Amino acid sequence: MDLLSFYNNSGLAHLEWINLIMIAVGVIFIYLAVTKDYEPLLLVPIGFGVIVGNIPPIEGMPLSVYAEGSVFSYIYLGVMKGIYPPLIFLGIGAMTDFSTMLSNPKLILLGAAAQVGVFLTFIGSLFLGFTPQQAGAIGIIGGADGPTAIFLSSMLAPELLGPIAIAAYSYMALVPVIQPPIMYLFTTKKERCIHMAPPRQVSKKEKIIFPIVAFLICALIAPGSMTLLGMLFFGNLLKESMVTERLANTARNSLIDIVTILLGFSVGASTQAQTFLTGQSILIFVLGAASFVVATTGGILFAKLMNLFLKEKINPLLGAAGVSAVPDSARVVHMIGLKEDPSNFLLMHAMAPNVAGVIGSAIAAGVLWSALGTF
Amino acid sequence: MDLLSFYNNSGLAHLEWINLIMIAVGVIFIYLAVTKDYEPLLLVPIGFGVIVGNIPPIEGMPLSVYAEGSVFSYIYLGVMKGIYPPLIFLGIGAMTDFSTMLSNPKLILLGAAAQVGVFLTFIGSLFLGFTPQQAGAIGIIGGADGPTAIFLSSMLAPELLGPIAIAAYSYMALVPVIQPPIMYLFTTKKERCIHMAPPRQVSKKEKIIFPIVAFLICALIAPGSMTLLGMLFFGNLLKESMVTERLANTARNSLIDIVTILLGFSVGASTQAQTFLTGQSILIFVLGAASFVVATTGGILFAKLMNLFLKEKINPLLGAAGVSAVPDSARVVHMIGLKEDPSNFLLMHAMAPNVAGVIGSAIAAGVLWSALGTF
Amino acid sequence: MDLLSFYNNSGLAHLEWINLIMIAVGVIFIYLAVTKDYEPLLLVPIGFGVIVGNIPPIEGMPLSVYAEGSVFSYIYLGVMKGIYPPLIFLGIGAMTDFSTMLSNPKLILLGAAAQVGVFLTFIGSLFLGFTPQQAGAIGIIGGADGPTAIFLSSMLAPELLGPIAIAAYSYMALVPVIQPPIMYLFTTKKERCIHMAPPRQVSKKEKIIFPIVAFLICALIAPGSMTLLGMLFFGNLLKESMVTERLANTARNSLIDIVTILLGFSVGASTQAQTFLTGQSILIFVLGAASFVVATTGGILFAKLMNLFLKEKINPLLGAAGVSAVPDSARVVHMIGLKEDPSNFLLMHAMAPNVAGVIGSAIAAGVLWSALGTF
Amino acid sequence: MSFTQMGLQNLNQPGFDAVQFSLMGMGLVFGGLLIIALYITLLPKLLRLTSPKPVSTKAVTPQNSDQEVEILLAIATALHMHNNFPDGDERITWKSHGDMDSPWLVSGRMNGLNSRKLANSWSR
Amino acid sequence: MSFTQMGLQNLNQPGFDAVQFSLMGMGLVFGGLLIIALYITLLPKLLRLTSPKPVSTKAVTPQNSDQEVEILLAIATALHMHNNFPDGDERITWKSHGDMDSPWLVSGRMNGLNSRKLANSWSR
Amino acid sequence: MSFTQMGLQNLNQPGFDAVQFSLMGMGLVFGGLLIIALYITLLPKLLRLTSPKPVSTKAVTPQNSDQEVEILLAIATALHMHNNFPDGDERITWKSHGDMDSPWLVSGRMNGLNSRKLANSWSR
Ligand code: NA
Ligand code: NA
Ligand code: NA
Repeated sequence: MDLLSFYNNSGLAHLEWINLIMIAVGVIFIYLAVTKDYEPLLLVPIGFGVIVGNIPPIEGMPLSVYAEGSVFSYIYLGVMKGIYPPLIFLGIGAMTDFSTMLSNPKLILLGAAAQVGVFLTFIGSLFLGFTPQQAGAIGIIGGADGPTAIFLSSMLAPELLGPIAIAAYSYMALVPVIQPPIMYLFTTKKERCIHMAPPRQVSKKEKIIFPIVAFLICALIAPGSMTLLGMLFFGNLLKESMVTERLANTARNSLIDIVTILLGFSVGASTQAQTFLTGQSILIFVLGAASFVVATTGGILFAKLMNLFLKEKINPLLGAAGVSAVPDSARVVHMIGLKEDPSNFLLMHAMAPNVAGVIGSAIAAGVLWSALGTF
Repeated sequence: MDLLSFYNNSGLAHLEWINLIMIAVGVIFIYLAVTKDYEPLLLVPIGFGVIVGNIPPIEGMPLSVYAEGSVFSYIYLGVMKGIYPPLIFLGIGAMTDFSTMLSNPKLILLGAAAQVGVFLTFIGSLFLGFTPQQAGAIGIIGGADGPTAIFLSSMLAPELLGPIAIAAYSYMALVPVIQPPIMYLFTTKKERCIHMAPPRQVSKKEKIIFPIVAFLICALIAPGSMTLLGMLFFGNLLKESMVTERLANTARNSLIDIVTILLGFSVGASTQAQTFLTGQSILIFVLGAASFVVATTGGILFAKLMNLFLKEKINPLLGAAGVSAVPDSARVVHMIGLKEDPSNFLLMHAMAPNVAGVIGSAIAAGVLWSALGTF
Repeated sequence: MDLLSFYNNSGLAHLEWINLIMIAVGVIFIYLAVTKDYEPLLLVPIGFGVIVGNIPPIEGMPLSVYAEGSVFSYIYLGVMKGIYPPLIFLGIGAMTDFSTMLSNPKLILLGAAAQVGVFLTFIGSLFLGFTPQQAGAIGIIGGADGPTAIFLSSMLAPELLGPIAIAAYSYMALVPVIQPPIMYLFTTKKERCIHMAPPRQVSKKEKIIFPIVAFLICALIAPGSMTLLGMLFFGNLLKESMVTERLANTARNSLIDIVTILLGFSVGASTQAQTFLTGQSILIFVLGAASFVVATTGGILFAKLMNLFLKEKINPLLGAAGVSAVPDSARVVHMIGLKEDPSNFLLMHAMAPNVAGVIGSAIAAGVLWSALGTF
Repeated sequence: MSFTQMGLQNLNQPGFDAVQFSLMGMGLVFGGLLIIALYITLLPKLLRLTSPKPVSTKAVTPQNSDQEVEILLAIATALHMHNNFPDGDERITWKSHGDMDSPWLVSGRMNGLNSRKLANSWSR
Repeated sequence: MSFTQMGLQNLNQPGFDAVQFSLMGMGLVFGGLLIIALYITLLPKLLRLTSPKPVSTKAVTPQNSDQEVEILLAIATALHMHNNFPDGDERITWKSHGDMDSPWLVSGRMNGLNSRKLANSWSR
Repeated sequence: MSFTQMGLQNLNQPGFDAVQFSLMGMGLVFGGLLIIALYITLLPKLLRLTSPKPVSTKAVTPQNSDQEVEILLAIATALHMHNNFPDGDERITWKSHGDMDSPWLVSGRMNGLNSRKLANSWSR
């Protein structure tokens, strides 16, 4: 119990330079959130979590998310058991308005096309030597949907949950950086200037029936998507039924906020440098970036393909919104359209492939899970 | 991994017609909630839960509420362990105003009389061959209080929790259909027109002291009611103490909403047709209906009995509000009174037997639990 | 199943006079909260919990917080596992403004000085024959911070959690009674009249960087404080970053309210007279009182010591706010200053040592935990 | 995972052809969303079929007069409560969010209550 | 459960007479609510006994003047803060719901603080 | 614990000197808060060094005109939506608390969106 033992018990004694790197990463996350407004609701909790997770814990004390009986490990349980993502989907459902999608169903297919990123990355990961389960979990990064990625990783490859979650959220935050060059590369100025007709008005009845029928379709095709999509459409029904407004309100405010805080923080805190900074993690980040690029390209090219057959042309920028990353990729589409032609308002139209992309990713996750989880 | 195995993994391959029946039931629940406004806060979550619970899960995958390790099973834990009902009672306590009851204590006895439904159904269930534990859980349906019914079932007869919960909530929703004919049958037009004197004003002090003393009385008589009534009166104290307004506010908003969402959804999702659609379940529904009828009748007749001795007559319609089903049965009483005589306002008076009925059911549940739980 | 067995199953049959004493204590807590406004957010839940916890439970039934499988035991888990205190710190962080502290860093040292109460009580408890772990947990009562006391007790001496928690919260509530005489004893009228210069304005940047750097400093020095301070500073970052306002809002409203309700109630309900009313508990209360007195004195005297070296004198009353007990001890300082000189506004200045005291107690808890937890 | 295992052979393991699986997976995603798109396209037409137009215009007048009566009843209730329950803060439902409790709010609820049509027939 | 077991014999199992039990249970429910009803009837009378009326009228004037002083102090504090803490958003308590932070809110709290009577006597 | 064990010997158990430990503990508490105090004292000076003043005045004008353009764009978007999306309640983000959805709110968000500067360079 002398000065030396105090020092040995302190964090300073065990701090390695790789921890410092991770702490710097956490600070950068927070910096990007604060100054660039990149997905702050995710980057701030994750960033601070990364800082906390890289303070060297004292041996034998329940401090880190991996230490049995620690408070952080109880919070992390919701990540490991896959409980947080469906609750976040409940809240997202309670705040999502599917009207634009309902008024222009063609745009849904763009949300399907962007999922090509998922399966190409799956194949790429297999090629690089990951197990099929790991490859599936890595592929879903291309779904551009944090909760879906966390959910599938926790089921298929919990050992990769940290890097996959961080990669998914990082790229979602970087959507305004990643997508524009691809969008300029694959579209002509004339295409970017295509205006979309204002959508028709959607009736109350359609909105109420939609979540029920859409759930039945998705769940019967891919029961593995039942957990995520069940909650998403349940939340949406709470919103659209009009008679459960107070439940929808709580789901999209307190409930999703509480879960977001706990999920972001504990995912961040799971990135201890000693286990996180590996060649595998770097590979996952590379694959994730590729996945985003492929997904964006897939969406855009599919829009151009559809235009070959359609009389009323689709602005191919909308294809980029098919990757999910709600609502950031829709915003990026809107801004690019606006810069090209200040009277071209794409935001609402982009929301259709955007939410369709969420559904598409969840179906893809369900397919991967049911095929690989029972392998 | 060919098309056939994909099909075999899909929900379509395993969907049976009894699942379709249950899905139709879920849709009807939602339809009644949306178009008739019958208890929408319960019927919408339960209805959507029923739909989700009847998608055939993939063998070996943690999907349903009964599959170990599934997200839905974690949500369902709060039902199985009896945790949600007391939390709902906390919120109800924080939104209940006991003033009318405090200003007219005679009406409390109507809330006691209606509990005769509980015990008669208990005897009926025993007669039909249910075990004493099962009979107790079925009897409490007559308490017309969803959380109480779920709580007692989870403690005494978890194997019947699904049908008991659905029966309790269904009949609570159908109170505006079930009660009026009975009310017309057992009352004369003259009785229905009896006006009640406006109640005296209740002092702040009485309101603060009430939850403490009422809890002590109930818990010392029937300690088994401690869990539910402890929370109910705790919530009420948070409300009435005036110094914990923010806690009361959270208890009756975010907290009760979150628990209502999770409870309703997971109770619904526990009704897989394969285990739910049995002769037992149908019997439970029949017994539950009988229980509601007996309880309503008991309340009304007891009011008429009291009138034999009272100078200031009670409107016997108020007896029907003694079954609980807060606040719907009080509303029904009010509407019947109003139709008979447009100047007869019974709503506030009906709240007294209504909340007394909640306390009465909880005491009954405590008595049944302590006698049968340690049998 | 006759009348006698009913009576034997009732609470009346098993009620002892020591239960009645505890029930009276619970009523007094509520009375103090309602009439004197002493920490009502804590005393009302704890008080009602004490009443509930002293209803004699039925043998063999899962009713009390100590009975396996009871609802109250599940709620109490958050106390036993130390989960609630960090969540409360998250909310406190999201509502604390560190500006005054940032604008007058000298005052931070007062928050350190008051922690002398912690270590003196630790030595006193050891002297009286408590084990080192128990002594550490008792000492932290002097930190005047309920969540910190509960957290450390749950880690070091769960067997004393009840009395320590009750002592900590009681004395926090009694701060307006305990502190003034000490403040008058150790200060002259002239000292009490010292005015403080208005603090400089703190920039947004400083406020955002502060929680990150302060966390790193504290956690590297005493990793044992990582759990509590990680959450405190995380909450503060959510507040100050400006881009996560909705998360901060939920953390400081619904989330902290829900946890406060559950923590207060279940801590109260853990005080069954049969195990609570012991000589040990009384000793803990005496030590706790001493600890508060020492801490207050320590803060005041250290302020006077600093004044020997400072040109711009500190009002030594501010030292009393160093004990934490946020924000009550700051309020007491303000009121004493105001009574002495109606133009002397100390409230904002007192918030600096007040929040520094919270950080100081958490560091002290971390030091005690890491030294004694791995003993 | 190790890089020594890198290679095309990973894509075709015994009993698992990754490329074929991916094509099928992609197909399912497309299929699911396509069916949803078709359903969305058809629904409005279906809804138009099931709800014949004339009904809505016919229903307007009686409902209106019905509503008027109910509004009058609701106002009466509200005034009654305002006069006889000076406390004014009885909660009779937990449907509203927030904590406003005025007689007028109660009136709103009464109205909603009436519109339930009160179990169809006994009431007259 | 099976229907072969249906019958009156179920109501009287060894050591458990269902009818007697039900009567007792019903009695307990009635008993509990009856005691509550009696207590409610008696409480107002009890409260009237313990708090003699004259006190309340007597207490009005001093409390009022007390309150006046406190309101003045609170306003003074509020103004002081408004002038010297341009940030204006210091939170000094967590009692309020919602996120309004104006000097006037602080003033309200100060007022509440004073009304705690500040530990009875030292402060005179 | 029992009182028979009371005594000074408890303070100096083998391998654990309570007084020395307490002094060190107290030192750590002081040390930690002292470092924080020092850091707080130094930070403003550091911040002043890293952000040279002239920049801020220079930056004002372009940003303003930038902002004007963005506000105009935002208003245009808002009007567009108001005219073409009669539903008016599309949610395009979940950043706001509360449930107000007017075209003007959307306009506010558009504005915020523009201020992200949209990935630096492709956009011109
Ligand atoms: Na996607
Ligand atoms: Na009842
Ligand atoms: Na302290």
